[in-house]
Amino acid sequence: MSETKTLPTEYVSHPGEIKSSLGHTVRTDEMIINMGPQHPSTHGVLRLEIVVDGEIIVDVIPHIGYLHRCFEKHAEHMTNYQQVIPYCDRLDYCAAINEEHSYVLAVERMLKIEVPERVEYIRVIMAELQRIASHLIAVGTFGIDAGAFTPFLYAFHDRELILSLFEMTCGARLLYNYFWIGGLSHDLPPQFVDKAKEFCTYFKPRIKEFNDLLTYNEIFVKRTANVGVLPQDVAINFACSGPMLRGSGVNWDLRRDDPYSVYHKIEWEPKIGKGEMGTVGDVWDRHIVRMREMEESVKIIEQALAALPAGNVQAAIPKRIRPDAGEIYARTETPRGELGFYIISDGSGTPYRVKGRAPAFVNLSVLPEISRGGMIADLVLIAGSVDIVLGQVDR
Amino acid sequence: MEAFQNLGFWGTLLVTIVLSALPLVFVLLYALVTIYLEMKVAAHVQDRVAYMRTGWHGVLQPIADFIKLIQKEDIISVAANKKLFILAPYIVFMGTYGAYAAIPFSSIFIGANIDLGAFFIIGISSLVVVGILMAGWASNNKWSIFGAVRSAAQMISYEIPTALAVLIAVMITGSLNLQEVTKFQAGGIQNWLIFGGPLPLLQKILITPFTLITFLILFVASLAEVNRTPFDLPEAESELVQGFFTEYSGMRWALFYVAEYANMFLVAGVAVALFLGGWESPFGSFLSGPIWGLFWFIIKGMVLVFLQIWLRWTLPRLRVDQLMYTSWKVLTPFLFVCIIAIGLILVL
Amino acid sequence: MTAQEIHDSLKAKFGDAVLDAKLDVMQPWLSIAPDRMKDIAFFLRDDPSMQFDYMMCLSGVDYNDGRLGIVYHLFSMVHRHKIVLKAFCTKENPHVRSVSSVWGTANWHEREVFDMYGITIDEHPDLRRLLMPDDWEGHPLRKDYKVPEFYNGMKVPY
Amino acid sequence: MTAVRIYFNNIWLALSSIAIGMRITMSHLFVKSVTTQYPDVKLKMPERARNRLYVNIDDCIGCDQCSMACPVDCITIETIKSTPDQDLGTTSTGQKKRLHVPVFDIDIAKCCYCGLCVPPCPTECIVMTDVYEFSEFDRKNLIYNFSVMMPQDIEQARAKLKKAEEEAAAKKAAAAAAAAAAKAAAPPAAPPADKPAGAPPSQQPSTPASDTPGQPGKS
Repeated sequence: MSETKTLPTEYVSHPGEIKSSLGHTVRTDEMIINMGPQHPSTHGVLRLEIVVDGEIIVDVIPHIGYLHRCFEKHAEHMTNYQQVIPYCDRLDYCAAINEEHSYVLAVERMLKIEVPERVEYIRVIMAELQRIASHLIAVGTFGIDAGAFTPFLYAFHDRELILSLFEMTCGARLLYNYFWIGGLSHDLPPQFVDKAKEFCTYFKPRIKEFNDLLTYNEIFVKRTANVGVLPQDVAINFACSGPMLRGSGVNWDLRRDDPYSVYHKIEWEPKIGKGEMGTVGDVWDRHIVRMREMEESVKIIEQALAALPAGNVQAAIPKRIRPDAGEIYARTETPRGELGFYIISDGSGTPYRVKGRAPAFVNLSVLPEISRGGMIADLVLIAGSVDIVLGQVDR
Repeated sequence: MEAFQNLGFWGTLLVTIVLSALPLVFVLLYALVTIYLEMKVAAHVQDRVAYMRTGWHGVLQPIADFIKLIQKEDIISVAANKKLFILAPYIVFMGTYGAYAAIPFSSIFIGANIDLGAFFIIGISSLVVVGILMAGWASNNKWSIFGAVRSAAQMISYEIPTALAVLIAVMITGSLNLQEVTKFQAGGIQNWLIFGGPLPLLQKILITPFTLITFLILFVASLAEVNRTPFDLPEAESELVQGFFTEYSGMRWALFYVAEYANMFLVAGVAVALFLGGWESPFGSFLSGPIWGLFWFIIKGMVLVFLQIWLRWTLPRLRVDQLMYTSWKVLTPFLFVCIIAIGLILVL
Repeated sequence: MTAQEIHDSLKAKFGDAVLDAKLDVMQPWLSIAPDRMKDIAFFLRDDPSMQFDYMMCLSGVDYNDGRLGIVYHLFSMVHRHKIVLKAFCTKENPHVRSVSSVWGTANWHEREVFDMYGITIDEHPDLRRLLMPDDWEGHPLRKDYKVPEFYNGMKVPY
Repeated sequence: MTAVRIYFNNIWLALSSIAIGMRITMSHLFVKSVTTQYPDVKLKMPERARNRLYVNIDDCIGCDQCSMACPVDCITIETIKSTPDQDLGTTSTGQKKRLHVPVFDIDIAKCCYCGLCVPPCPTECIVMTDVYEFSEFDRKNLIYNFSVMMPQDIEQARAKLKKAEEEAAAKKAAAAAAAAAAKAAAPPAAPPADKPAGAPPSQQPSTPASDTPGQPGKS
């Protein structure tokens, strides 16, 4: 954890400061442009109201809520805790397993139950596979934002292989409902371990190829370096998390710093942005953090597969889940950052209140701060590097 | 052309119409082929297969697309400037197609064998900018106007390196007539301008690096002229939706599309005529002749078109300021160096 | 710092602004007077022994007994300690002071609380609805919320 | 001088990285493609595939567990109690069926394929199959009716239950009246019989309702 700079007593953003990326101040009539909700690069139904001065962005006002599906209200109206899990899946449809993990962890902590070690290992394997799948979407679509279409399809092909592993395990490709309270819905199928190992060996050279094709391409580097710089103090003040925060050079990963599951038994390290191509915290740093995290995830998966113990995949839990009255905030590291569930129980079989602290929502709120002064083309890349999933932003 | 000298008014008119329609037939056929080629190359580069259902490996798909586009409803948005909106695609197509007049397809076929051929092509293809600006303005859509303004800035900027590169070829050959330039490069691959042309050995060795660089720059600049990746900012779909033709659909859109593909071959044709020996056979007099000439010209052009397609599916896109940087701070200075060096070598 | 120490130092500095505390639960919490929220937030962020620079979560809650509340989950990246603050207000007079100038992330969270629970966040720079349409009536996450029949002429329950 | 170096270095980097990229894309041009021609070639679904729900209505005992487990309420079950004289048979797991199931609808358009309805089923009659092609032009066709009871059978079962209930109620009333009379007669009386009408029906022999098993299907 690096030292954080001191903030001014009252943090206010400065919309008035405009400097073009060409370096001089230009002033002409401002124009308001609507980017989205139907726009190719807003990754869903995000609407950005942009005030532009020529191509230079003066201000960005995000409008969200187009995909609001009342997750929290639904969760309060279920008949039991288990039923919330399919809804959790749909928060972040690119990384459903990680959402489940967070929710399940919260409920298990409320119930004060220990799950078998095999379950924890399988959860880690699945969560890391899902992290790779999610990062593949992130970097692939980021390539599209930058104008390179081919890397996207390479990424999607690799993601398909991961999804096939999931389908083999729990029967669904996207929204798994695989982590259940106290365990898993299915044990791993017999051929899973071999297939997962096969995937790991296949995937490592693919990362390198992807890097050669996109990450270290000079055009791409020039497009992303020094763009959308998110300074450390602003990142922490806006509670950014995940690759957003690590891209700004903060060595912070919940898997290591607020340990859950069996991550502490596995050797790995969080990757942080170092400003190799430009400033620390620019768009390229966030991209490279994702790329390197995939490599780390492969390492974690390989170790977890090797250490996978035998055993049961369901802890002994009561048939009707009734946590004691109380409240809990549990958080895990999802591909997009810290996903927390704040659950209040009133002792009945239904959660009284479920609040999802969605990382994409929080990360998106910093978008106006980091995109002022850039160009429209930069905004597209910055929005892409935040890696939002609108399902999670709007819940 | 000399064969059609004394045919009287009607005869000349008929011959003119037929002759000027020939490139149009070529352009349309070529567009179908290239659209197919582009889709197939894109797909295979991305480990896909693209069209497989219409005909053998989907060869009929471009025709099916064309039929679909003809049938589509003609939509003009209420707020659009109707006259300009309708006119714009034709002007864009005219600008592109007009330039085909001076392209030497073969030793016996060139639309108009004018002495200022290269100059004419640069001039008339600027008409495309007018059409694009018109389309962007008339669409009454903020994204369209962005695309149009970007496009205008880009094309005008990149005319400079293009013109300078053409100038270098003209310096070596001493003619603006593309037919003459082609004939200058007769005698096989070693006599192409990209390898210095048929000059004395010492001069040739000295000049070759500069002509190679010039050809490279001409190719890069031509990519920008036709709005292809990495210079496809005017129609950057991730930023500007579809740029200046966001509001177009159906046949008008198809006209833009055909114009874009025709433009691709146009710039390739200019580069071929200037630097790659035009319709001359790469093996000297072997396999040469008017028909073989046509074959060689199209093959060479298609190789460059394939290169454009290949680049498109490899590279990301530049930003506006980087685009300008490339033109004004990289390509143009390099060409000035080349001009001076080649000039000095030529007077040697 | 443990929750007890945080509680004691807050009590010492702000006295009666700390209304209540529950320190023996899994995640100990302090109840804060809603109008003093901002001062305490500044203290918690800037005091060298506290340095709660990271707001994990901010959630609204309807306790279904006439009270509404905002729950602040705070975390210090430097000292790695956590605390939960709660600000209660009544349904009749739902007002809490904004902390969005202390933690930037609170801005959107507070807008969401305003949207979902109808708690007016005083001194918030941009208090608009966040997720629901601007002309939506009612605050959906309140326990006594009734789904409207129609919204702008559209039938709501499908 | 460094500025000049950076300038040329940038040009070199651009050209070399473009060349690397072009090499990669070219190498992929000659690799066998990874896609399949979907309607012609179909991937094999794994054993655990969770797609369209299927209910083996012969085995259904009408316990409503799946409907309770469903987070989106896409399963609608109505049951009619059978009178003890009716024999509804047993399920393949040997459990005795006690309820008629006149309505067992699954709105597959609402279904979220979470699979939560499968484990609670005591007779394993609701399963997720590997059928994934079932798009329809009309949304109504996506409501699958699994029940095989004919309308007249439903009527009959209802009538029978009603009759049985009425008889039971009459019996109860008679018993209550008797009790009241007894109470009136003797002051230290038993508690008043104030039971609901839906109490277990009385013994009343009658012909068993016809139970027509058949293939469940969508309407």
